[in-house]
Amino acid sequence: MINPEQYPILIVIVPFLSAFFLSITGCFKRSLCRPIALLALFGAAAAAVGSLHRVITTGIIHYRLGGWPPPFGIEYVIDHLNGLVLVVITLVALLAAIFSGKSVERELPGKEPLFYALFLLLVVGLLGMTITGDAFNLYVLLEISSLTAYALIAIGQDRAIHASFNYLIIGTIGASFYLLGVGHLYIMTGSLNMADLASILPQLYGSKAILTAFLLILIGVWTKMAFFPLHTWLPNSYTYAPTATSCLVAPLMTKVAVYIMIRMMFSVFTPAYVFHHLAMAPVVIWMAIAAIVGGSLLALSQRDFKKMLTYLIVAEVGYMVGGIWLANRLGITGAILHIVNDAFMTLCLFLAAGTIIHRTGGHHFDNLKGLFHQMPLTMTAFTIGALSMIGVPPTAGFFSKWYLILGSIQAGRYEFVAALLFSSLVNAVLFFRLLEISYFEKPPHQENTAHGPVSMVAEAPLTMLVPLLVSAITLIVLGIYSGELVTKIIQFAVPAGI
Amino acid sequence: MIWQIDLLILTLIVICGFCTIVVKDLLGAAVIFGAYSFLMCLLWTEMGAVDVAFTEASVGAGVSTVLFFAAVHRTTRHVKMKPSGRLMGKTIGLAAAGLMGCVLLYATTDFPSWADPNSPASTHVSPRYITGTIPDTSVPNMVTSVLADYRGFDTMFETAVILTAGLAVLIILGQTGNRSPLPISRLPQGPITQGYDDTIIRFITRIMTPFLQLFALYVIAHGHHSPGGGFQGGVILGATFILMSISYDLRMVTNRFNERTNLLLANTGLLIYSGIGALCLILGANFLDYSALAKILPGTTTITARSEAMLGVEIGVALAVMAIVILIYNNLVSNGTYENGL
Amino acid sequence: MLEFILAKYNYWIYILIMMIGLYAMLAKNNLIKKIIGMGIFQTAIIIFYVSAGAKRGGTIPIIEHAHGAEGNAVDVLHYINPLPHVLMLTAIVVSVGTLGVALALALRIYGRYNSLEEDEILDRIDQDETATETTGALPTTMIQS
Amino acid sequence: MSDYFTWLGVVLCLLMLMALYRTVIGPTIIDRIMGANVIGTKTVVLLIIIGTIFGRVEMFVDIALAYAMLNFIVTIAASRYFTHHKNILQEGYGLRHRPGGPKD
Repeated sequence: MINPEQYPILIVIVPFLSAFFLSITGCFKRSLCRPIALLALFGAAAAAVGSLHRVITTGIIHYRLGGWPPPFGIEYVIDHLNGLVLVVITLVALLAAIFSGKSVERELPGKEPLFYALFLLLVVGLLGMTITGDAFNLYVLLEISSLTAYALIAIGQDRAIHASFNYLIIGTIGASFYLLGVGHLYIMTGSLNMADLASILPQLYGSKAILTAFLLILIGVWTKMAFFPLHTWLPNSYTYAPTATSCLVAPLMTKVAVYIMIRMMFSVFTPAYVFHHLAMAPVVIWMAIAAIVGGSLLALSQRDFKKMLTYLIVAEVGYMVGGIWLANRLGITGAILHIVNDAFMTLCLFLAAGTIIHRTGGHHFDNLKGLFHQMPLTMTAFTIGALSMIGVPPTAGFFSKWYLILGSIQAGRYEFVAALLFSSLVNAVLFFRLLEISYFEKPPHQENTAHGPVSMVAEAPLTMLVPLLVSAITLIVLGIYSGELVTKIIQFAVPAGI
Repeated sequence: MIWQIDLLILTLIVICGFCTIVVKDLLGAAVIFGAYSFLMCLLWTEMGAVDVAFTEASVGAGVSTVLFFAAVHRTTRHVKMKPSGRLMGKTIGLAAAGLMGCVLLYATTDFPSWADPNSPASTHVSPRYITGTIPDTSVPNMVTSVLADYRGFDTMFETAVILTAGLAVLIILGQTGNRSPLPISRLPQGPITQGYDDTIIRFITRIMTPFLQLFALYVIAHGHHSPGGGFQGGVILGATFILMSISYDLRMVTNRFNERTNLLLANTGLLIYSGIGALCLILGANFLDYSALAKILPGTTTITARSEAMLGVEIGVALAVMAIVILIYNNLVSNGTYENGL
Repeated sequence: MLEFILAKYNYWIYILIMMIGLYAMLAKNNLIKKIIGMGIFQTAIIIFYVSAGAKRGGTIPIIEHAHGAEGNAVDVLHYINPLPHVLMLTAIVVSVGTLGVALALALRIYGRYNSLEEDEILDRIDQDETATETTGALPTTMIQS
Repeated sequence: MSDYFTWLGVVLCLLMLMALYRTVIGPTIIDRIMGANVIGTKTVVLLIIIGTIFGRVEMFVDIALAYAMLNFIVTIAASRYFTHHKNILQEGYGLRHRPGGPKD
């Protein structure tokens, strides 16, 4: 039996080793790939839940890789914040992997071994970025997750290759800025370990190089999370990616980037430096407002529901960034809660979209016509996701939005409240339009045969339906237990001194 | 560091970099970019970063330039000129570059002077590596010991990056053309198709290749005592196969290293690396804590076990890197079909 | 004067090279040029790190035979800081990986749109989209090589 | 002695400037390949000279060897391109775009 001490490394190592094992097996027997991937993700999820449990009961976990003490070796640190994010990542990845079976078979025939190996490596990248306590280690894993994402997006249809190329160029700029920021920290302090940096930095807060380092890291991470003026790569790449890819990438990539921003702002730098010394919070909040309003408006102009969802991601990133920069407890709690909720919301919506695409073959609004009668369960799940996105209680989306609004009122940022309400309104318009099309309009895929009109669209296969329904139920469960989540975990994740 | 050479080479590098993006011929740009990498290699050497220089010499100057040639061979050499076009893009580019330049320049005023022995970077963490490498790991080359031991975890993922790149190239280019579903295990065995009889080149290649491969093995094994190691050795091994494929035919290499073999080798390499780490886990220590291996390696102490494990790790890295370099080159040069090479 | 230039020259040059790279990545029309710009951009960061690790009077970071062995202490000032070198080995390997993927993408784009120029590709994408929207037919420029 | 090698290095760098001029200006691709090759060769020498200045040549020989070999591969690959594409002497691939440019 494995010692619970070793859980942190298992979260990363199990999918990592399995990726190579899977790749080797794939050379001989292709059908074994999916079971291996599922098993690996299940193992990682179990280890992540175990670690979170240990964090809640015994406190922060430190794990020394290679047995070297922290500033010299690499260290894994799990606290309440990233313990939670790790659980979210592994669960979302597991659901997405269960879902992806049929769509990979259809969209990428013959490429299952490569696809699942890259899928696992992408998850490893995301997990490793979340768990690590070393600024440079984060960069390496950032590159792993980015490279896999470029490849997994490029194999989609239509303009996916070009979108992926753009993503590669902009993503490389972002990652390089991050690396350069870490370099600035290194040249001024001589350390790469986050905790060590945090202990040295306070003496250097007046330094121009440290300010530049902070800006560079911030811009790098913003590029990766598609924060408003830097979002241009996101919509096309997520829209034209294969279904299985977008179900994994859309819920997780931006959220992990938001997590990295929180980690950098509060664990490497301090809230005092970020909020009081720099006084750039108003600017960032206005940018977040621009993201929310811009994302919503752009979503409104789409006639393609997958693309519409991608613009909503841009708006949601604005929620989280704005919430963090409100610089009070309620706002940050709301933002962290929204990382969890939004991951599942996006997952639910993208899984539903994936199911619809699988059955109808397109992602235009016209494809939705009459689907409520043909795929009732799928559309119910889609409705729950939509309600959560709008922020209707008791779904999860309501509670994080509630915290965000309370936080912005407390901070006196009424313009942010207005942006949040505006975005909810736009979401309501968007989703009710979709639901209207799918409920009232006549399906186009009917053929009049001798036996009367026969629908060509049926309910999704079970492997797709189960993860979809699970994610929809999760949204309600998260909504009901959001109080618990906040008091048990998130309130410890908010940094002291706010 | 040697400041006179430093100043000159940096100036040359700027000229090269500028001309690379100005020149109107993609092949020419690739050649100048190759020269740029040559100069980079000199710059690292002059600043004492011998391992970086070695990697740049093999990866930057060698393989990546050849990859550019392969890509230009498969696409076009010609850059279209539009005198009035893309004003918007140019403005954005200039503005972004200018803004970034100003911010970075602003930061440099606070930097410690170049090559200052008392700078924080040289006094905080690194002394431990310099003084500790022999007592902790018995490896004289401290870059190797930091790479494979103190920060061995980074290196594992770095190798994974290379593997990821290989898989990515396969999955991206695997779609083009009419080739059988992956992985290709057997290609049509046939005579060498290209009709160019480069007797001198082929003769030289035939003589050189065994020596080069021997040299690569030396680089892998001797990385503890001199610059070099798994990456550099692996790239040189891969480059010898690229050399064969250029001077003979692509078929000559793919007959020996088909896609399946390459994938197997690369994954085995990474399994060796992470397997050594996992072995430490099974033996009761933390992941990658090589000292635990002293229990099963005969005749080692906890210190020399680290040195031995590093060698194992380097071999894994070399296998993976070699296979992936061959894989990427083969796919790029034939546009994913393995039909004709450069 | 020379002192001042020497103290900062490496950092100025890395900024200049980085600006060239960034400009090429954002403003160049040709995809291969963009990729070359990416290579230049990444090497600039490597210059920065390696410059941070340089040490006056230091030799290369491999212990000489007389040092370390037989209980001789190792003089920290005698050797260059090895940590940036290790980090940059990683960065070089990452950059060659990115390069491979980028070139593969460029090949696929060329295979499909028969051009490496960004604006022509965008034009062709637009043509494809209008073609599919108006007639529902398959894109005309779908050239699979 | 170390000074002597340093200035030797400087002179080689300056000589490299001439090769670089050919590489950059062209006008044909063969000029560029030759120029890059000369830079490569000079680099091999400079590597050894830098090794001498550091006083530890034995550590630099490996790099120089690997370097010389990879330089060879690059040159061969560049030349090999022209067994497939016969447009060595075509005008219009210089620094400036010339009217009546290349037809690939």
